[in-house]
Amino acid sequence: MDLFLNILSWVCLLSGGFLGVTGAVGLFRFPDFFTRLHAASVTDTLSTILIVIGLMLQANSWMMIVKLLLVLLIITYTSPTSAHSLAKSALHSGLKPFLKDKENNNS
Amino acid sequence: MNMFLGLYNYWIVIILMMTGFYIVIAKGNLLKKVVGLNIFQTSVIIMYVSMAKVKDGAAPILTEGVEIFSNPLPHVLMLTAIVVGVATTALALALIVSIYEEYGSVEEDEIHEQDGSF
Amino acid sequence: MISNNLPALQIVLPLISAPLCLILFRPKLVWFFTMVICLATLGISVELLSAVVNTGAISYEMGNWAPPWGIELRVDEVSSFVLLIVSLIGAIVILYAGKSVEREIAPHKQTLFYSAYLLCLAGLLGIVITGDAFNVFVFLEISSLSTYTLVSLGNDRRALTAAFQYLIMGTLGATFILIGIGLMYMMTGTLNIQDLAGRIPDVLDTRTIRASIAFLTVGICLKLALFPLHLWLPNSYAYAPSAVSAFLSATATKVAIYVLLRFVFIIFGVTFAFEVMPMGTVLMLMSIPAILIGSTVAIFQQNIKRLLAYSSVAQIGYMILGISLASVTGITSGILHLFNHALMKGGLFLALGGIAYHMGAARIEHFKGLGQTMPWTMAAIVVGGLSLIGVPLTVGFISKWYLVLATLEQGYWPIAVVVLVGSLLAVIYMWKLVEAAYFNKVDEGEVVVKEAPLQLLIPTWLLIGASLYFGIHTELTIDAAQKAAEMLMGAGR
Amino acid sequence: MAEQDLMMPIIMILPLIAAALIRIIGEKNPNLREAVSIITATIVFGLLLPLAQRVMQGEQPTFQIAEPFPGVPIELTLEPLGMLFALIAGFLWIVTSVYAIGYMRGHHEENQTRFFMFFAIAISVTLGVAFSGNLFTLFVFYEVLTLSTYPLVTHAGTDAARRAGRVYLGILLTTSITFLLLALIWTWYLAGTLEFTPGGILAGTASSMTLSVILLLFFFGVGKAALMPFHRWLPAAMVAPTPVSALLHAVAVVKAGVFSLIKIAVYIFGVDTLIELPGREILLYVVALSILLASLTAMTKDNLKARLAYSTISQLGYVTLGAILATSAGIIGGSMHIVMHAFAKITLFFAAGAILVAAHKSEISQLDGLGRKMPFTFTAYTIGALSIIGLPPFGGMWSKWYLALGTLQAGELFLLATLMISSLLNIAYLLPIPLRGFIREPENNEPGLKEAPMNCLIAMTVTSIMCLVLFIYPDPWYMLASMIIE
Amino acid sequence: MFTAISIIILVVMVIALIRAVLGPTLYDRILAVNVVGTKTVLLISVLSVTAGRGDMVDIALVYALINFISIIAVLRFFEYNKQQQPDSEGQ
Amino acid sequence: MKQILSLAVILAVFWLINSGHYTPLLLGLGTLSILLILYISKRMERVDGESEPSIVMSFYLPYYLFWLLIEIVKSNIDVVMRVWKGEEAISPTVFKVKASQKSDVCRVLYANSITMTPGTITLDIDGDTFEVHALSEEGKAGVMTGEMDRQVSKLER
Ligand code: NA
Ligand code: NA
Repeated sequence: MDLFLNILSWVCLLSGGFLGVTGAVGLFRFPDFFTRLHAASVTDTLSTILIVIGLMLQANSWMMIVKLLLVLLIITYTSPTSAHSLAKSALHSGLKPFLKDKENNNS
Repeated sequence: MNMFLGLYNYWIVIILMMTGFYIVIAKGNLLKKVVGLNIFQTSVIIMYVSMAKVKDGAAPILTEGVEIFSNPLPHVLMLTAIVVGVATTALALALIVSIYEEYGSVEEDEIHEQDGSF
Repeated sequence: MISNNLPALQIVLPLISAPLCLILFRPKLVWFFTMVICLATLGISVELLSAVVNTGAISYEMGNWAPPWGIELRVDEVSSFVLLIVSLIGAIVILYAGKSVEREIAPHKQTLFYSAYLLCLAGLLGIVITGDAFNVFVFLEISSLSTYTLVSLGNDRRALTAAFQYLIMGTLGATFILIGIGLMYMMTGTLNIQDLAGRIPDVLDTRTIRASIAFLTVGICLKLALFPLHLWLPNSYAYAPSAVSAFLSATATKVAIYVLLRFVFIIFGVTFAFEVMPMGTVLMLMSIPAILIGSTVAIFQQNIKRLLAYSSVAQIGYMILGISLASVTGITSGILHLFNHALMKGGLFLALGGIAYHMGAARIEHFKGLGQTMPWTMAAIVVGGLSLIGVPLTVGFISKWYLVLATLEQGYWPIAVVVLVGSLLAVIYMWKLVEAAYFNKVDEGEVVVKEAPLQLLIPTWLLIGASLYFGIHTELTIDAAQKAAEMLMGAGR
Repeated sequence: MAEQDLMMPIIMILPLIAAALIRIIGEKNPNLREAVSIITATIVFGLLLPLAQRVMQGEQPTFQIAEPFPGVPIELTLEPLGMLFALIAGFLWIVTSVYAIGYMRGHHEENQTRFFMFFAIAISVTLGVAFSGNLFTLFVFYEVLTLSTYPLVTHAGTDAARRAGRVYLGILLTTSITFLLLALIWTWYLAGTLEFTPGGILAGTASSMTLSVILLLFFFGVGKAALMPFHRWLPAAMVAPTPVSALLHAVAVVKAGVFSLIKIAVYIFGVDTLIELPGREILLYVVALSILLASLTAMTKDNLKARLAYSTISQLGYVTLGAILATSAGIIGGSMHIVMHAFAKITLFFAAGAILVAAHKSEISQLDGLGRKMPFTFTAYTIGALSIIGLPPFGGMWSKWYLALGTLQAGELFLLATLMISSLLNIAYLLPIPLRGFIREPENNEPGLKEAPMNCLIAMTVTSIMCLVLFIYPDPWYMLASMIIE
Repeated sequence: MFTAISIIILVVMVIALIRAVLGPTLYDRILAVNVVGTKTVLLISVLSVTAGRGDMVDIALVYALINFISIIAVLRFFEYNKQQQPDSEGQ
Repeated sequence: MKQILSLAVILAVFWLINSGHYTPLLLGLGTLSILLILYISKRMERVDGESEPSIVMSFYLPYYLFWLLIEIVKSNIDVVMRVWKGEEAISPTVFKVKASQKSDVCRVLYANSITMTPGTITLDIDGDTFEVHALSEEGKAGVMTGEMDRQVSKLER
């Protein structure tokens, strides 16, 4: 039974890790701040969820599982707010998003 | 090669120490000096903690089921050193605020122009 | 109950009363409270000194934790002597500060001054009395932080920048000391100074210990402002309130020298520090320029507090020169000058405080005609100056005598000449003041200045009087310094 | 420890009490102030006489004040040379006080109270130098003497006085701190004691080279002996009022200098050690040069006080010469010259002061025919000059005689020649003044020129008579001088 | 296996740090720092699980809170700064 | 008064979970800290008027959260694909969308849900219209379908 759990946690962790790396790479490959924000939110959401679940599977006491859950709760609860305020603040400071559609595509 | 691998903590200590030292000396901005000072103090904290490491010893906080701990003394000392560091930084920032009120700047050379006090 | 845990009381009393100051709101009340505490502290250190003289070194374990875990307070020949100096100066300066602080520090900051003053006193006493190396660092930071605050209370805005500079260099110094202590702990596993002294010899020739002594020396030399690490001192003493300059000049650097003696002689031992490691040459190479450059720069200063600050740099050079000779006479001269310089320099700064009390600052132009308008203050400055020069019948002469004797014992007669030339330079910058005061008439436009108030004069003359008294009746000081030197030289291997 | 003889401390404290009294009553009642000075001076001299009696019988009373260093007490011990110096200081204090009253009032000097106060303090310190029982005590009083005479030298408070004070203090403190103190501590290190002991304490303690270095340090360290090149302070101090110059030149400062040199030569090195030291040769040449050069410079000086100053520098050379010759006659000659020169030179200074007060003339070229108007002053001057030149019937002759004998004993013929030449030079620079005064016709007959105030005349007469007495009855001084080298 | 995931997280942090250093606009930097913050929380959690110490997770908890608050504080500061002088770096 | 109690309960639960040691001293300290927080939050009310803790009370919530999780997984995969495909795979656009929720809480939940799913971010809220930045046209289309809007509105019944 715990072999199965081990493999499952291993899978979660690695996939979480992969998603993290993707997000990081996205930070570089995307042209402007707003697009990078999307890439970053990948690392914030699914990657964190997977990694924490992976860790919970490895935990050796109920207390640890509860605490890991709390950590996950805080991150998923705060990440949208911080992303929103980041974007809003950038917008207000006059940062124009890089738009791909035909008409007003700036240089 | 184990000179580097085996003692990589202490290499980090030295790098941090010299960075902090450089910032304190080279940077004219008073705030950056305080940052440099903090980096300098952090390097010492890392030195003490790495000195305390016992082979596969856990963090020196008593928990059931854990037998081998790292040496708690340096950790305790570093608590004090951190407190001292915080106090020094707080005082330094308070001074910087007063200096800014008096001189209108936190740049050493601008202050120096006013009455050659640096 | 009280008598057997006096060592703990020595630090705890000022430490606790520092926050208590903030409760009593009226400055006069706070001053009185602080004075009572300082006098009590002085009482304790006198009691400790007599105890040490009768029964030898006292060891006191804080909270009954035996070393090396618990912190041991150790009062021996050297520390009891320095304890007395610090608390004596502390008591005299606080008597003085009541009036002087009224003019020099804004009312709302005065309570802060007294609180920081008590903290500084507690810190300094702590450094001297503690037997635990890391504890030295902690008390060092307590005293240093309160010192930066005290310096920043000066009414000239440059006090702020001076305090900031002092903070940066002081913290660097303290951190160097922390690194040194860490390296020692790494090799010996103990922080208690007596234990360290026991265990260091078998790890002496390791690179870590050499690094440790190097870090410690540089850190401590920064704290005691030995040339060329003295850059923070002139501005700090010049722009700090007069009471602060007096207190610092007479105690802070002295305690740092005590720490140097404690670490180098008791922990590392003379043979290692002075024969294996070039401690003697290093300290001498730093102290000789300290004497010459310190005094020469002092001559050209317009702000007299800065003049005295540079003179302090030179006088510290004398003390370290004595110690660098690593002989009983040499260390005796160092420790003697520790006490003597505290008296004369403290007195001189207090006298300048009297001038600043009336004129707001102590620059050379304020000295015009002082001979007539403030005769007693000016007389104090002349006597203090003579003691600085080292004229016979003053304390300065006594320490200079032993220093020259120590250099001759080692056969370095050129260094003896350097010491004497240093005194000549002192003649020049002191006579600059005498001529300004006694030969110029007060030009009519000047505000009518009268003698400094009694509350300023009495402490000044207490110190200046002492610098004459101990120039003649020297049994107490020479005996204490001699015993301390023998203990230090003997302790080392 | 010989029982504490209280006489000496009393003698030293009396002038201090007088100084305090002068300070208190000075402003209100000048006459009373003057009275206090003279009475105290007489009492002090009175107390010195019985002491001299006891010293002549070989007694050496002692008194310990304090012990700043273990083994180095501040202690007063009266030996013959000290007695000799104390007697001169005591006697001349009376005479100078009398003179000063006349001079200060005649010359309308201000803050006279301060003058008499510091004068009394200086005398007390001079007596301290005379009584000092060991080299350390001597050094202590020597330094305090420099500091206590500084206010006298800069009495006028003018810019010139300030600059003179700077030169005075600069040279005296530099030499005493750098050379004298170094030699003193070095001696203490080598000999382990600083007590004045007949036969010296340095015998065999170090190589003759080191001892020579110490000897040079001592002789150049005692700046007050005005040995060239450290003589500049003496002419610079001329800016002070004449009684101060008198005090400096005849009574206290310079005498303390040469007195110390003899003590160091006799009681620290000891005659036998001193004679072999190569350093002594160097010093002999330096002294000879100093004597001749000073006399030559004196001739070029038109200002009377300046000329007398340079004359003092060369006369001091005589005493130093006596000390270094390290022969019995030399030391006797040197010691006696202290006495002879004291009385002769003080007379000359009194005369110079009188001329300044009465005729407001300070340059020698202005003195034509003044002798007729001021016969007493010029006669006194002549007596003093003849005594310095060393012609009978004046005391100066004895000291020069023994000094010459001393050079013979030492076999240094070139020194004998130096003494001869310098005597001729003395004539060349001292006698033109009386000649101008009596023989030359005054160019313009200034009206109202009259003799100096009565007090000055009294003082001058006393000191000039003493020059005569010294010739007829030199025995007590000779006895004291010869007791030094038993 | 735990070391594998730690190294991955470290790699992500390093990349994000590079972004922080290069990031042309100020907001790129804040974003990158936010990413580093979140990854630190994960790293601490991983380390505490490997050490088998439940109590260390609290540190991760605290760090997550601090990271969130400091991001908001920095943004507020720059917004406040906007009214003073337009931040040239913003464009 | 109700809010204070609910806040106190939440804090107590949170504290007990985390503590793990239940000695009287620690429990005492725990209550003390909770009281302190209550006092501060009481004071803060006067500051920003935020009175009651906003909790969505609805039985549908768990289902919604699960649905949201699925959405997150799907959009994550979508953005991951676009990252590896590179720049030409993205077509960033900004558009406005209407929110049909009445209560502020649900409206915030809807906005946050948009932000949480990678590919779309709520830039600004003006009354009931949200300004949204999407990484791609497909992202925009996804939001335009109003599926998420309907799901959140279910919570309001
Ligand atoms: Na989305
Ligand atoms: Na998103």
